[in-house]
Amino acid sequence: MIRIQTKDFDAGAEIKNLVSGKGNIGGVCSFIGLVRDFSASEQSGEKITAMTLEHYPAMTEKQLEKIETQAQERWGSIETLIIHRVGRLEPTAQIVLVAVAAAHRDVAFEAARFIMDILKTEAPFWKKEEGPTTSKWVEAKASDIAKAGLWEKK
Amino acid sequence: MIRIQTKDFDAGAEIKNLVSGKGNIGGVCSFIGLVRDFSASEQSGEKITAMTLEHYPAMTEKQLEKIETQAQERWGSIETLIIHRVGRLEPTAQIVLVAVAAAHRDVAFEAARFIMDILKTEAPFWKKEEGPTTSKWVEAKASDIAKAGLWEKK
Amino acid sequence: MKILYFAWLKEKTSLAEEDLSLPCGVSTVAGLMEYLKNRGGGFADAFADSTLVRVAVNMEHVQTSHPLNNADEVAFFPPVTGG
Amino acid sequence: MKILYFAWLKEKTSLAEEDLSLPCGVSTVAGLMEYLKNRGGGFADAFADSTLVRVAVNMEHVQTSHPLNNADEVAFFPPVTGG
Repeated sequence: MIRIQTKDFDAGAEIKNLVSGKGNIGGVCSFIGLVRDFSASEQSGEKITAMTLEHYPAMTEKQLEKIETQAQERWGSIETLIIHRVGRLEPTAQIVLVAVAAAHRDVAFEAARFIMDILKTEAPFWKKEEGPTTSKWVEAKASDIAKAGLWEKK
Repeated sequence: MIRIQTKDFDAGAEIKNLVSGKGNIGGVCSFIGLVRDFSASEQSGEKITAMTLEHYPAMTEKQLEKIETQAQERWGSIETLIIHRVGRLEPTAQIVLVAVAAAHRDVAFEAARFIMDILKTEAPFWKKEEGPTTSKWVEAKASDIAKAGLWEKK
Repeated sequence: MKILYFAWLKEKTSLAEEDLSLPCGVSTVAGLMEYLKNRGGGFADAFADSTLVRVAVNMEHVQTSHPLNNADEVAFFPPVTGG
Repeated sequence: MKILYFAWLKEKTSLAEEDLSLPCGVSTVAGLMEYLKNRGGGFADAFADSTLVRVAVNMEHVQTSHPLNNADEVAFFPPVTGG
Protein backbone atom coordinates (compact mmCIF):
# COMPACT_ATOMS: atom_id res chain seq x y z
CA MET A 1 0.00 0.00 0.00
CA ILE A 2 1.28 3.44 -0.96
CA ARG A 3 0.32 6.92 0.17
CA ILE A 4 1.83 10.28 -0.69
CA GLN A 5 0.48 13.04 1.50
CA THR A 6 1.26 16.43 3.01
CA LYS A 7 -0.23 15.63 6.43
CA ASP A 8 1.48 13.74 9.23
CA PHE A 9 0.82 10.05 9.92
CA ASP A 10 0.26 7.97 13.07
CA ALA A 11 2.72 5.08 12.71
CA GLY A 12 1.08 3.00 15.43
CA ALA A 13 -2.38 3.24 13.84
CA GLU A 14 -0.96 2.57 10.37
CA ILE A 15 0.86 -0.55 11.56
CA LYS A 16 -2.23 -1.83 13.40
CA ASN A 17 -4.23 -1.30 10.22
CA LEU A 18 -1.61 -3.15 8.14
CA VAL A 19 -1.87 -6.30 10.27
CA SER A 20 -5.55 -6.01 11.21
CA GLY A 21 -7.30 -9.37 11.17
CA LYS A 22 -4.23 -11.22 9.85
CA GLY A 23 -3.41 -14.02 12.30
CA ASN A 24 -0.41 -15.24 10.31
CA ILE A 25 1.70 -12.15 11.02
CA GLY A 26 4.47 -12.71 13.57
CA GLY A 27 6.12 -9.33 13.33
CA VAL A 28 6.28 -5.91 11.72
CA CYS A 29 9.48 -4.04 11.02
CA SER A 30 9.05 -0.37 10.35
CA PHE A 31 11.28 2.56 9.60
CA ILE A 32 10.37 6.21 10.12
CA GLY A 33 12.56 8.90 8.56
CA LEU A 34 12.63 12.25 10.35
CA VAL A 35 13.77 15.78 9.48
CA ARG A 36 17.03 16.51 11.30
CA ASP A 37 17.96 19.98 12.45
CA PHE A 38 21.31 19.92 10.67
CA SER A 39 22.17 19.72 7.00
CA ALA A 40 22.50 16.34 5.30
CA SER A 41 25.60 17.52 3.43
CA GLU A 42 28.43 16.15 5.46
CA GLN A 43 30.82 19.00 4.75
CA SER A 44 28.62 21.69 6.20
CA GLY A 45 26.44 20.14 8.92
CA GLU A 46 24.78 23.55 9.22
CA LYS A 47 21.57 24.11 11.16
CA ILE A 48 18.47 23.85 9.05
CA THR A 49 15.16 25.46 9.90
CA ALA A 50 12.91 23.57 7.47
CA MET A 51 12.91 21.25 4.48
CA THR A 52 10.68 21.19 1.43
CA LEU A 53 9.98 17.94 -0.37
CA GLU A 54 9.11 18.07 -4.05
CA HIS A 55 8.11 15.05 -6.10
CA TYR A 56 6.99 13.80 -9.52
CA PRO A 57 3.57 12.42 -8.54
CA ALA A 58 2.75 9.84 -11.22
CA MET A 59 6.31 8.50 -11.35
CA THR A 60 6.54 8.34 -7.56
CA GLU A 61 3.51 6.11 -7.46
CA LYS A 62 4.82 3.92 -10.27
CA GLN A 63 8.26 3.54 -8.70
CA LEU A 64 6.98 2.82 -5.20
CA GLU A 65 4.58 0.19 -6.54
CA LYS A 66 7.50 -1.39 -8.38
CA ILE A 67 9.54 -1.49 -5.17
CA GLU A 68 6.66 -3.15 -3.28
CA THR A 69 6.30 -5.72 -6.05
CA GLN A 70 10.03 -6.44 -6.02
CA ALA A 71 9.95 -6.97 -2.25
CA GLN A 72 6.95 -9.28 -2.53
CA GLU A 73 8.64 -11.30 -5.28
CA ARG A 74 11.80 -11.55 -3.23
CA TRP A 75 10.34 -12.44 0.17
CA GLY A 76 6.99 -13.99 -0.73
CA SER A 77 4.12 -13.51 1.62
CA ILE A 78 4.55 -10.04 3.14
CA GLU A 79 2.34 -7.03 3.71
CA THR A 80 3.95 -3.70 2.85
CA LEU A 81 3.14 -0.07 3.50
CA ILE A 82 4.93 3.05 2.26
CA ILE A 83 3.78 6.51 3.33
CA HIS A 84 5.84 9.49 2.13
CA ARG A 85 5.13 13.11 2.92
CA VAL A 86 5.72 16.05 0.59
CA GLY A 87 5.68 19.80 1.15
CA ARG A 88 7.35 21.88 3.84
CA LEU A 89 8.44 20.07 7.00
CA GLU A 90 10.23 21.29 10.11
CA PRO A 91 12.95 19.53 12.12
CA THR A 92 11.74 16.42 14.00
CA ALA A 93 8.79 16.04 11.56
CA GLN A 94 8.13 12.56 10.18
CA ILE A 95 8.97 12.23 6.45
CA VAL A 96 8.50 8.59 5.57
CA LEU A 97 7.08 5.37 7.02
CA VAL A 98 7.99 1.99 5.60
CA ALA A 99 6.45 -1.05 7.30
CA VAL A 100 6.67 -4.72 6.42
CA ALA A 101 4.59 -7.39 8.16
CA ALA A 102 5.64 -11.03 7.83
CA ALA A 103 5.33 -14.39 9.54
CA HIS A 104 8.96 -14.18 10.76
CA ARG A 105 11.11 -11.29 11.93
CA ASP A 106 14.08 -11.78 9.58
CA VAL A 107 11.93 -11.30 6.51
CA ALA A 108 10.29 -8.21 8.04
CA PHE A 109 13.67 -6.62 8.85
CA GLU A 110 15.24 -7.43 5.47
CA ALA A 111 12.31 -6.40 3.31
CA ALA A 112 11.88 -3.10 5.20
CA ARG A 113 15.55 -2.28 4.72
CA PHE A 114 15.36 -3.24 1.05
CA ILE A 115 12.39 -0.94 0.48
CA MET A 116 14.14 1.99 2.20
CA ASP A 117 17.39 1.42 0.30
CA ILE A 118 15.69 1.25 -3.11
CA LEU A 119 13.29 4.11 -2.33
CA LYS A 120 16.32 6.31 -1.59
CA THR A 121 17.69 5.88 -5.13
CA GLU A 122 14.60 5.22 -7.29
CA ALA A 123 11.65 7.22 -5.97
CA PRO A 124 11.54 10.75 -7.46
CA PHE A 125 11.57 12.97 -4.38
CA TRP A 126 13.87 15.94 -3.86
CA LYS A 127 14.65 17.76 -0.63
CA LYS A 128 15.48 21.43 -0.34
CA GLU A 129 16.89 22.55 2.97
CA GLU A 130 16.30 26.00 4.41
CA GLY A 131 19.02 27.36 6.64
CA PRO A 132 19.01 30.61 8.61
CA THR A 133 20.28 32.52 5.57
CA THR A 134 20.12 30.36 2.46
CA SER A 135 18.32 27.36 1.06
CA LYS A 136 19.76 24.61 -1.06
CA TRP A 137 18.91 21.31 -2.72
CA VAL A 138 20.20 18.26 -0.88
CA GLU A 139 22.74 16.28 -2.85
CA ALA A 140 22.36 12.54 -3.29
CA LYS A 141 24.79 10.48 -1.21
CA ALA A 142 27.19 8.05 -2.83
CA SER A 143 26.66 5.76 0.17
CA ASP A 144 22.93 5.50 -0.64
CA ILE A 145 23.70 4.50 -4.21
CA ALA A 146 26.16 1.89 -2.95
CA LYS A 147 23.59 0.44 -0.52
CA ALA A 148 20.94 0.10 -3.22
CA GLY A 149 23.54 -1.57 -5.45
CA LEU A 150 24.25 -4.25 -2.86
CA TRP A 151 20.73 -5.66 -3.26
CA GLU A 152 21.40 -6.37 -6.95
CA LYS A 153 24.20 -8.80 -6.21
CA LYS A 154 22.27 -10.94 -3.74
CA MET B 1 14.19 2.65 28.22
CA ILE B 2 12.51 -0.56 29.35
CA ARG B 3 8.93 -1.35 30.26
CA ILE B 4 7.30 -4.66 31.16
CA GLN B 5 3.54 -4.42 31.26
CA THR B 6 0.31 -6.37 30.84
CA LYS B 7 -1.48 -3.63 28.92
CA ASP B 8 -1.17 -2.91 25.19
CA PHE B 9 1.05 -0.14 23.81
CA ASP B 10 0.64 2.50 21.10
CA ALA B 11 3.76 2.10 18.96
CA GLY B 12 3.29 5.45 17.18
CA ALA B 13 3.02 7.39 20.44
CA GLU B 14 5.95 5.48 21.96
CA ILE B 15 8.18 6.24 18.96
CA LYS B 16 7.18 9.92 18.96
CA ASN B 17 8.03 10.07 22.64
CA LEU B 18 11.40 8.39 22.04
CA VAL B 19 12.49 11.05 19.54
CA SER B 20 10.65 14.00 21.07
CA GLY B 21 12.72 17.18 20.95
CA LYS B 22 15.80 15.43 19.53
CA GLY B 23 16.74 17.16 16.29
CA ASN B 24 19.71 14.89 15.61
CA ILE B 25 17.55 11.81 14.91
CA GLY B 26 17.30 10.89 11.23
CA GLY B 27 15.37 7.67 11.61
CA VAL B 28 13.74 5.13 13.88
CA CYS B 29 13.65 1.43 13.17
CA SER B 30 11.12 -0.51 15.17
CA PHE B 31 9.97 -4.08 15.43
CA ILE B 32 6.64 -5.22 16.82
CA GLY B 33 6.13 -8.90 17.63
CA LEU B 34 2.57 -10.22 17.42
CA VAL B 35 0.72 -13.32 18.60
CA ARG B 36 0.06 -15.57 15.61
CA ASP B 37 -2.98 -17.81 15.41
CA PHE B 38 -0.91 -20.93 14.76
CA SER B 39 1.62 -22.72 16.90
CA ALA B 40 5.27 -21.68 16.82
CA SER B 41 6.38 -25.31 16.80
CA GLU B 42 7.06 -26.03 13.16
CA GLN B 43 5.99 -29.66 13.26
CA SER B 44 2.46 -28.99 14.41
CA GLY B 45 1.43 -25.56 13.12
CA GLU B 46 -1.83 -26.06 15.04
CA LYS B 47 -4.29 -23.28 15.66
CA ILE B 48 -3.79 -21.49 18.93
CA THR B 49 -6.48 -19.59 20.78
CA ALA B 50 -4.29 -17.66 23.22
CA MET B 51 -0.80 -17.40 24.65
CA THR B 52 0.37 -16.71 28.18
CA LEU B 53 3.67 -14.98 28.80
CA GLU B 54 5.45 -15.65 32.08
CA HIS B 55 8.65 -13.89 33.15
CA TYR B 56 11.25 -13.52 35.89
CA PRO B 57 10.73 -9.84 36.69
CA ALA B 58 14.00 -8.70 38.26
CA MET B 59 16.13 -10.70 35.85
CA THR B 60 14.13 -9.50 32.85
CA GLU B 61 14.88 -5.93 33.77
CA LYS B 62 18.56 -6.67 34.36
CA GLN B 63 18.95 -8.55 31.07
CA LEU B 64 17.10 -5.98 28.97
CA GLU B 65 19.17 -3.17 30.45
CA LYS B 66 22.28 -5.13 29.60
CA ILE B 67 21.11 -5.55 26.00
CA GLU B 68 20.44 -1.81 25.70
CA THR B 69 23.89 -1.04 27.09
CA GLN B 70 25.52 -3.48 24.66
CA ALA B 71 23.71 -1.84 21.72
CA GLN B 72 24.75 1.62 22.90
CA GLU B 73 28.37 0.51 23.26
CA ARG B 74 28.31 -1.05 19.82
CA TRP B 75 26.58 1.72 17.84
CA GLY B 76 27.30 4.79 19.93
CA SER B 77 24.72 7.53 20.03
CA ILE B 78 21.34 5.80 19.82
CA GLU B 79 18.07 6.02 21.72
CA THR B 80 16.51 2.67 22.54
CA LEU B 81 13.14 1.50 23.77
CA ILE B 82 12.00 -2.01 24.72
CA ILE B 83 8.40 -2.70 25.78
CA HIS B 84 7.45 -6.31 26.49
CA ARG B 85 4.02 -7.50 27.54
CA VAL B 86 3.32 -10.37 29.94
CA GLY B 87 0.12 -12.23 30.82
CA ARG B 88 -2.52 -13.72 28.57
CA LEU B 89 -2.66 -12.49 24.97
CA GLU B 90 -4.85 -13.48 22.04
CA PRO B 91 -3.89 -13.86 18.38
CA THR B 92 -2.97 -10.58 16.64
CA ALA B 93 -2.13 -8.96 20.02
CA GLN B 94 1.12 -7.01 20.24
CA ILE B 95 3.78 -8.72 22.39
CA VAL B 96 6.92 -6.66 22.10
CA LEU B 97 8.11 -3.32 20.75
CA VAL B 98 11.77 -2.62 20.13
CA ALA B 99 12.64 0.80 18.72
CA VAL B 100 16.01 2.36 17.97
CA ALA B 101 16.43 6.00 16.98
CA ALA B 102 19.69 7.11 15.37
CA ALA B 103 21.17 9.77 13.14
CA HIS B 104 21.36 7.32 10.21
CA ARG B 105 19.12 4.48 9.09
CA ASP B 106 21.72 1.70 8.94
CA VAL B 107 22.50 2.03 12.62
CA ALA B 108 18.79 2.09 13.49
CA PHE B 109 18.10 -1.10 11.48
CA GLU B 110 21.12 -2.98 12.79
CA ALA B 111 20.74 -2.06 16.44
CA ALA B 112 17.00 -2.92 16.43
CA ARG B 113 17.74 -6.32 14.93
CA PHE B 114 20.54 -6.90 17.43
CA ILE B 115 18.25 -6.10 20.36
CA MET B 116 15.53 -8.46 19.07
CA ASP B 117 18.02 -11.28 18.41
CA ILE B 118 19.62 -11.04 21.85
CA LEU B 119 16.30 -10.52 23.65
CA LYS B 120 15.08 -13.79 22.10
CA THR B 121 17.86 -15.79 23.78
CA GLU B 122 18.72 -13.81 26.93
CA ALA B 123 15.56 -12.23 28.33
CA PRO B 124 13.71 -14.60 30.71
CA PHE B 125 10.24 -14.79 29.16
CA TRP B 126 8.35 -18.02 28.47
CA LYS B 127 5.33 -18.51 26.24
CA LYS B 128 2.63 -21.08 26.79
CA GLU B 129 0.28 -21.65 23.89
CA GLU B 130 -3.36 -22.61 24.37
CA GLY B 131 -4.91 -24.66 21.59
CA PRO B 132 -8.53 -25.78 21.26
CA THR B 133 -7.86 -28.84 23.44
CA THR B 134 -4.44 -28.60 25.08
CA SER B 135 -1.87 -26.05 26.14
CA LYS B 136 1.88 -26.35 25.93
CA TRP B 137 5.09 -24.45 26.52
CA VAL B 138 6.73 -23.10 23.37
CA GLU B 139 10.13 -24.63 22.69
CA ALA B 140 13.11 -22.41 21.96
CA LYS B 141 14.19 -22.41 18.32
CA ALA B 142 17.68 -23.46 17.30
CA SER B 143 17.53 -20.76 14.61
CA ASP B 144 17.11 -18.06 17.28
CA ILE B 145 20.15 -19.31 19.14
CA ALA B 146 22.13 -19.31 15.88
CA LYS B 147 21.08 -15.72 15.09
CA ALA B 148 22.13 -14.45 18.51
CA GLY B 149 25.43 -16.26 18.09
CA LEU B 150 26.18 -14.44 14.84
CA TRP B 151 26.45 -11.12 16.69
CA GLU B 152 29.31 -12.48 18.79
CA LYS B 153 31.55 -13.01 15.81
CA LYS B 154 31.17 -9.53 14.37
CA MET C 1 6.27 15.26 -26.34
CA LYS C 2 5.77 16.46 -22.77
CA ILE C 3 8.86 17.61 -20.88
CA LEU C 4 8.97 18.04 -17.10
CA TYR C 5 11.64 19.73 -14.96
CA PHE C 6 12.09 19.15 -11.23
CA ALA C 7 14.08 20.62 -8.34
CA TRP C 8 16.97 22.84 -9.44
CA LEU C 9 16.32 22.05 -13.11
CA LYS C 10 12.88 23.61 -12.69
CA GLU C 11 14.44 26.62 -10.96
CA LYS C 12 17.16 27.14 -13.56
CA THR C 13 14.87 26.74 -16.57
CA SER C 14 12.06 28.65 -14.78
CA LEU C 15 9.78 25.99 -16.23
CA ALA C 16 7.90 23.08 -14.65
CA GLU C 17 6.51 21.63 -17.84
CA GLU C 18 6.31 22.23 -21.58
CA ASP C 19 4.99 20.58 -24.75
CA LEU C 20 7.49 20.20 -27.54
CA SER C 21 7.54 18.40 -30.86
CA LEU C 22 10.58 16.20 -31.15
CA PRO C 23 13.06 18.59 -32.77
CA CYS C 24 14.41 17.69 -36.20
CA GLY C 25 17.43 15.42 -35.91
CA VAL C 26 16.84 14.55 -32.25
CA SER C 27 16.23 10.83 -31.58
CA THR C 28 17.65 10.20 -28.09
CA VAL C 29 17.61 11.76 -24.63
CA ALA C 30 21.20 12.92 -25.16
CA GLY C 31 20.15 14.70 -28.37
CA LEU C 32 17.26 16.40 -26.58
CA MET C 33 19.53 17.56 -23.76
CA GLU C 34 21.92 19.08 -26.30
CA TYR C 35 18.98 20.79 -28.04
CA LEU C 36 17.68 22.22 -24.74
CA LYS C 37 21.12 23.41 -23.67
CA ASN C 38 21.45 25.30 -26.95
CA ARG C 39 18.40 27.37 -26.07
CA GLY C 40 20.84 29.33 -23.91
CA GLY C 41 20.01 31.30 -20.73
CA GLY C 42 18.59 29.19 -17.91
CA PHE C 43 18.55 26.11 -20.12
CA ALA C 44 22.26 26.41 -20.89
CA ASP C 45 22.83 26.70 -17.14
CA ALA C 46 20.57 23.73 -16.26
CA PHE C 47 22.18 21.40 -18.79
CA ALA C 48 25.75 22.75 -18.51
CA ASP C 49 26.97 19.57 -16.78
CA SER C 50 24.93 16.65 -18.08
CA THR C 51 26.46 14.28 -15.52
CA LEU C 52 24.38 16.05 -12.83
CA VAL C 53 21.10 15.43 -14.65
CA ARG C 54 18.94 12.31 -14.37
CA VAL C 55 16.25 11.39 -16.87
CA ALA C 56 13.00 9.44 -16.86
CA VAL C 57 11.05 8.53 -19.98
CA ASN C 58 7.44 7.56 -19.33
CA MET C 59 8.26 7.49 -15.61
CA GLU C 60 11.09 4.97 -15.83
CA HIS C 61 14.71 5.88 -15.12
CA VAL C 62 16.73 5.70 -18.38
CA GLN C 63 20.20 6.36 -19.71
CA THR C 64 20.80 9.31 -22.04
CA SER C 65 21.13 6.88 -24.96
CA HIS C 66 17.41 6.05 -24.60
CA PRO C 67 15.43 6.66 -27.86
CA LEU C 68 12.58 9.19 -27.90
CA ASN C 69 9.33 9.57 -29.80
CA ASN C 70 6.69 12.28 -29.87
CA ALA C 71 4.32 10.48 -27.47
CA ASP C 72 6.89 10.27 -24.66
CA GLU C 73 6.79 12.03 -21.31
CA VAL C 74 10.37 13.05 -20.55
CA ALA C 75 11.46 14.33 -17.13
CA PHE C 76 14.77 15.94 -16.13
CA PHE C 77 15.81 16.11 -12.49
CA PRO C 78 18.79 15.81 -10.13
CA PRO C 79 19.59 12.49 -8.41
CA VAL C 80 16.69 11.75 -6.05
CA THR C 81 16.92 12.50 -2.32
CA GLY C 82 13.72 11.21 -0.72
CA GLY C 83 13.24 8.96 2.27
CA MET D 1 19.69 -19.49 49.26
CA LYS D 2 16.56 -18.58 47.32
CA ILE D 3 15.47 -20.92 44.52
CA LEU D 4 12.99 -19.96 41.80
CA TYR D 5 11.26 -22.19 39.26
CA PHE D 6 9.67 -20.96 36.02
CA ALA D 7 7.45 -22.28 33.22
CA TRP D 8 7.27 -26.09 33.14
CA LEU D 9 9.80 -26.41 35.97
CA LYS D 10 7.36 -24.51 38.18
CA GLU D 11 4.54 -26.76 37.02
CA LYS D 12 6.44 -30.01 37.54
CA THR D 13 7.83 -29.05 40.95
CA SER D 14 4.52 -27.37 41.90
CA LEU D 15 6.69 -24.68 43.39
CA ALA D 16 7.44 -21.09 42.32
CA GLU D 17 10.00 -20.32 44.98
CA GLU D 18 11.64 -21.76 48.07
CA ASP D 19 14.34 -20.94 50.62
CA LEU D 20 16.97 -23.58 51.11
CA SER D 21 20.29 -23.76 52.94
CA LEU D 22 23.02 -24.95 50.64
CA PRO D 23 22.86 -28.73 51.23
CA CYS D 24 25.92 -30.42 52.66
CA GLY D 25 28.38 -31.32 49.93
CA VAL D 26 26.74 -29.15 47.26
CA SER D 27 29.02 -26.42 45.87
CA THR D 28 27.87 -25.96 42.24
CA VAL D 29 24.68 -25.61 40.24
CA ALA D 30 25.14 -29.17 38.94
CA GLY D 31 25.34 -30.45 42.52
CA LEU D 32 22.18 -28.57 43.46
CA MET D 33 20.32 -29.99 40.45
CA GLU D 34 21.36 -33.50 41.46
CA TYR D 35 20.19 -32.81 45.03
CA LEU D 36 16.80 -31.49 43.84
CA LYS D 37 16.30 -34.40 41.46
CA ASN D 38 16.87 -36.82 44.34
CA ARG D 39 13.88 -35.32 46.16
CA GLY D 40 11.85 -37.54 43.82
CA GLY D 41 8.28 -36.90 42.60
CA GLY D 42 7.82 -33.71 40.60
CA PHE D 43 11.44 -32.73 41.23
CA ALA D 44 12.73 -35.98 39.75
CA ASP D 45 10.54 -35.30 36.74
CA ALA D 46 11.60 -31.64 36.40
CA PHE D 47 15.31 -32.43 36.55
CA ALA D 48 15.17 -35.80 34.72
CA ASP D 49 16.95 -34.37 31.66
CA SER D 50 19.32 -31.66 32.81
CA THR D 51 20.09 -30.64 29.21
CA LEU D 52 16.58 -29.11 29.03
CA VAL D 53 17.13 -26.90 32.08
CA ARG D 54 18.71 -23.45 32.05
CA VAL D 55 20.05 -21.72 35.15
CA ALA D 56 20.58 -18.18 36.37
CA VAL D 57 22.52 -17.26 39.49
CA ASN D 58 21.82 -13.77 40.77
CA MET D 59 19.94 -13.07 37.54
CA GLU D 60 22.83 -13.91 35.21
CA HIS D 61 22.79 -16.92 32.90
CA VAL D 62 25.39 -19.46 34.06
CA GLN D 63 26.70 -22.92 33.25
CA THR D 64 25.98 -25.79 35.62
CA SER D 65 29.61 -25.69 36.78
CA HIS D 66 28.95 -22.29 38.39
CA PRO D 67 29.78 -22.23 42.15
CA LEU D 68 27.06 -21.48 44.70
CA ASN D 69 26.90 -19.88 48.11
CA ASN D 70 24.12 -19.38 50.61
CA ALA D 71 23.40 -15.76 49.61
CA ASP D 72 22.68 -16.65 45.98
CA GLU D 73 19.37 -16.40 44.15
CA VAL D 74 19.21 -19.43 41.85
CA ALA D 75 16.58 -19.81 39.12
CA PHE D 76 15.75 -22.87 37.01
CA PHE D 77 13.82 -22.53 33.75
CA PRO D 78 13.54 -23.83 30.19
CA PRO D 79 15.31 -22.01 27.32
CA VAL D 80 13.65 -18.59 27.01
CA THR D 81 10.98 -17.92 24.36
CA GLY D 82 10.10 -14.23 24.61
CA GLY D 83 9.96 -11.58 21.93
